[in-house]
Amino acid sequence: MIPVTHYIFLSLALLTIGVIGVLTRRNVIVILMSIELILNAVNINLVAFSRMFGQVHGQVFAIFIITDAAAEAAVGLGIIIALFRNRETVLADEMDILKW
Amino acid sequence: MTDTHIERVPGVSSTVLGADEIILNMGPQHPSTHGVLRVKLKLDGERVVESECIIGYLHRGVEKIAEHRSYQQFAPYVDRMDYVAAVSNGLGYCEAVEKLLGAEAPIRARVVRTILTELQRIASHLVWLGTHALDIGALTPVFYCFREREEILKIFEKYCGARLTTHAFRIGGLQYETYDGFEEEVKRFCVDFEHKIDEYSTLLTENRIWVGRTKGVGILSAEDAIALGVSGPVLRASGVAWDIRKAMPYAAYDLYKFEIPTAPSGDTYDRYIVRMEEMRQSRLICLQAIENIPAGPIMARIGKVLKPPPGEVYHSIEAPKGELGYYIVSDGSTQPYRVRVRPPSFINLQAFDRMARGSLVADVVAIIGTIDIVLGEVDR
Amino acid sequence: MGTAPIALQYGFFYFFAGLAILCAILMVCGRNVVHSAIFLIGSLLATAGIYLQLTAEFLFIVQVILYVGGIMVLFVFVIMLVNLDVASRQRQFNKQVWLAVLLTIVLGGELGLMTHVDGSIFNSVNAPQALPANTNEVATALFQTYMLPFEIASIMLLVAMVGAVLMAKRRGA
Amino acid sequence: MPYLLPVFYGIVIVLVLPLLAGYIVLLERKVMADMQARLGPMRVGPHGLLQPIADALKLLIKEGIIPAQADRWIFLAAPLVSVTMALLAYAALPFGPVFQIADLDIGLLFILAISSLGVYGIVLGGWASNSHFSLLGAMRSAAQLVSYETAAGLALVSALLLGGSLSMKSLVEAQDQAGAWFIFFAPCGFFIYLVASIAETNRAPFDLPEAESELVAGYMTEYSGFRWSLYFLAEYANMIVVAGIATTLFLGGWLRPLASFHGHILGTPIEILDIFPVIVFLGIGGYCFWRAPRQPVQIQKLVMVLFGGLFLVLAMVMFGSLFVPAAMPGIHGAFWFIAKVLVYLYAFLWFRFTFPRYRFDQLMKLGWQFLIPLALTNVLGVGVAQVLRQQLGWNAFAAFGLTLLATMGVAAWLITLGDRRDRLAAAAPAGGD
Repeated sequence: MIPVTHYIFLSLALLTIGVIGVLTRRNVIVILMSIELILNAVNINLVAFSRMFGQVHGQVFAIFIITDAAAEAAVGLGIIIALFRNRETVLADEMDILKW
Repeated sequence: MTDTHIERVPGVSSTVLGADEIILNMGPQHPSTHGVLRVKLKLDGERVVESECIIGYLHRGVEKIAEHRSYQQFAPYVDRMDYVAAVSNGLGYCEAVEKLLGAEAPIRARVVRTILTELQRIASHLVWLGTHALDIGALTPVFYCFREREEILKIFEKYCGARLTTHAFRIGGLQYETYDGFEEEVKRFCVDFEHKIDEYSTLLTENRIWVGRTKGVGILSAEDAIALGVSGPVLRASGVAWDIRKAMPYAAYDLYKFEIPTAPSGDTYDRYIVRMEEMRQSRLICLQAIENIPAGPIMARIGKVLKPPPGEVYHSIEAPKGELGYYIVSDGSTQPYRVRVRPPSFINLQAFDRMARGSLVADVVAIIGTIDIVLGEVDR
Repeated sequence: MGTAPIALQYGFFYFFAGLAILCAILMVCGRNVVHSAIFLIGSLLATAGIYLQLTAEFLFIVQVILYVGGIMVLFVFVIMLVNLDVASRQRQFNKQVWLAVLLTIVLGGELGLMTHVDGSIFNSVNAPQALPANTNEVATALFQTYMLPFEIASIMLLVAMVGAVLMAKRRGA
Repeated sequence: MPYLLPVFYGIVIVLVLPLLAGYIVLLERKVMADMQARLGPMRVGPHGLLQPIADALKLLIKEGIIPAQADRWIFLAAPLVSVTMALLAYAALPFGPVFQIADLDIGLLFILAISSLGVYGIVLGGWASNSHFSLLGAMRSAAQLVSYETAAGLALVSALLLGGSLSMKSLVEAQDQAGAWFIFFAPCGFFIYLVASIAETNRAPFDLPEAESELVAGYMTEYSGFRWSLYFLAEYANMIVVAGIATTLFLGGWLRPLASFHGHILGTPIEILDIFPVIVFLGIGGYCFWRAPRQPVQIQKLVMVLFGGLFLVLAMVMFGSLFVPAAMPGIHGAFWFIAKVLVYLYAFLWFRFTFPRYRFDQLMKLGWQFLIPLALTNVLGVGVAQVLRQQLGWNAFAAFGLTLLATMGVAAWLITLGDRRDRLAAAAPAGGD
């Protein structure tokens, strides 16, 4: 059995990469994808702990997170389409006014 | 990137989203533009905002050629315009020149002409049905249609030795007497053909997908159709009962009873119904004509060298695709001064934009098919 | 998998972990959005491999079907819809790199501190417990213990669906 | 050597599948020709029997063109993705009680998951080609696959409810114990899956992503030669996969018809059906021998005799295995499985040559407004029937008949609803979305 620390470090690495993506990229789609990466990193933790405790609750929670990711992706992409239709851009820092 | 297919609106980034429009070139090399038609579509998503037909890829200068050939020499050229209905083209030209000469073909020749022309109409409609169904994705009808068309082409071949570009008629009548067994073969074909039409009908008429793909697609109102000069089945499907065979009878059409099928709504489905019914009517005309082919000469006495008196003539016939008109100006020499053809496909194609606006890309294919164009005739 | 030798398990883990991290880095750094999406798919698939190594078969399937086969298809679809050739030629990063570096240091430091202070917290209850064929158990937990959250999640999905449709719909149509 | 056998099976599948796909193409062309009043391939080998090999050779040595503006690496990789995912799915497909690479606990989900990845091959290939036709094809494909996966999955759930397992093997065994294939319990589920699986494999009348008359060749427009043939292989491999799923879940997998009855019909024991495979192969072999002297060329006579001999050998194997109890289930099971797959595929071909193509909005409407609600109703119905039967002790016939009627009623209602909506839309002035 691989010690759970390994998974946590993997999770941390993915989380950090995701956070870097969210903070530094300008393209909204990449930002959204980075968020998916973060959620994914969390899932690894949950499953690893689920395995560690020998219970499935962590996995169930991971399933909920994936559901959440689906909802988030749907709404997020819907927003992107709406934004793109109005502004012709997918760059986050060009979307700087509240109404147009 | 196949750059011939993509053009972007300059200065505007293009997307498929509808933030702005893309321009899609269908053709001239495209499986379902029936040859070398090029349709420039302005799309909003998959919806057509505007369309433009670009033609001329098959231009051969047929009308110009006429000015340097004698009247008889030019007759084979007209076969190459609407090459799926060569017999009809020939009929129109021969009758136009006869009108110019003030001659008339003998009654026997006119009856045989009627039979062959109606067979040609069936053949042309069969090609249309097969390819139209193929465009909409039904793979099988085309083979059934060509099976029957083959029978017609065999009759042509036996009659005049050619299948496609027949040059079946001569100015003043016919060159060849009908072959032995001509009547029986035509009759057998016509009798069998009734069931064959029912067979196509079984495949398509009540097929949910077919109805869904054609009903309400490419609607052309009667006013629009008349304003655009549309003729033939396309016009009749919009509810206008206009058929030159009835309105200005030529050949021997005044001898036979037949109906002009029309349909009310002018959509693709109606045009399908009209053409199917026309095939049935053509079959009836053939059956009536074949019963009683009058005896007599097959050629009028018009002489070997044709020198029509100076003047001009317009003669039109109901070709399978619509009104096929020939306007011939004679200067009294052996060669026409000017021949102008009014090809039905060319005029009908002008209605394309009216039909295609607001429809989807998939419908464009159906609409091109339903107009039943032959590029040889559009471009000449 | 539970019976596989430990070396094989380590091999699996490091292979998939390496792949996941590599793909994640490439995703964040990529210039072309489609490439980014492909690398994210790679990362998600590698994570799925890790789930498999953790004997979470059902989650592996959920990850592949839902995440890769569903959500990412949606992403790729939208990318193609809004794919701007110009977008890949523009500057890809904004000026917040320092913030990202800071955050990385903080996050790494936090975890390092935790393991440094008491490294045993993660290893103490490390006795591997057999979790064979857990699809049944996941189902039981999902439909009995977590029935209410499950229903809430379905409502949330419905709301998201309606929201997405409304959002993406053309104005005035 | 428990590890070696699956590896061996895997190698067999990877080697045999392209050949099988080739011969399915030949079969398709022959069936198509038969339906279209013509002969189909007749030149390469007797009755075109060597056509697939000639086609494969031609495709292999054809030049592969990469468009200059294409995204090179994705363009190269996309067909591989398609074909890999198609082949991976075979890992859990049970060709017989023995001939299965791995009997996973979640076998069905595994197959669904893997085949849901195949869409990337299409989408990325279409995108990488950098052509509008390809891109439109790719986007249509993505939308279509995601939509119909839902309907297909829901249709399969009805079989899962009946079988109570996700393992392909135990699903078949459940049908053996139930005494009837699940198609008889949940016919609606089967037919929904039939339609949805045609859509999922991009076959006509749902072949919009590659609609020839509209999009030239859709996502495959820019592909040629070997890479094009990979897409082709993937398509046919996927067809076999969906047919395999339907066979396993609804048509009793490798079970012989009436496998769980042991009575007599007209004085003969029902086991007499076991010699059916022998008769089939004898018949085909006999036909080959009968046609052999009629072939025009010497070499074609030889090939015909060889094919005849092959089928005779197969018949002998089938016959011989009747007397070897250890080998019989495996060999005969594989025969029945493949036979059922072919019957299912025949429906694919039949539809393809009969129906015109749907338009994209009609396709989406069919998926979302008809198949998915119907599939949901079906799942509910099967669930209710299971409860009626197991908890309340109803007769299976009554329970499933009732739910079938209810589901059909819902289907009819959905159709009339859709028609009315269409009429209203047609009556409303044109324009808008």
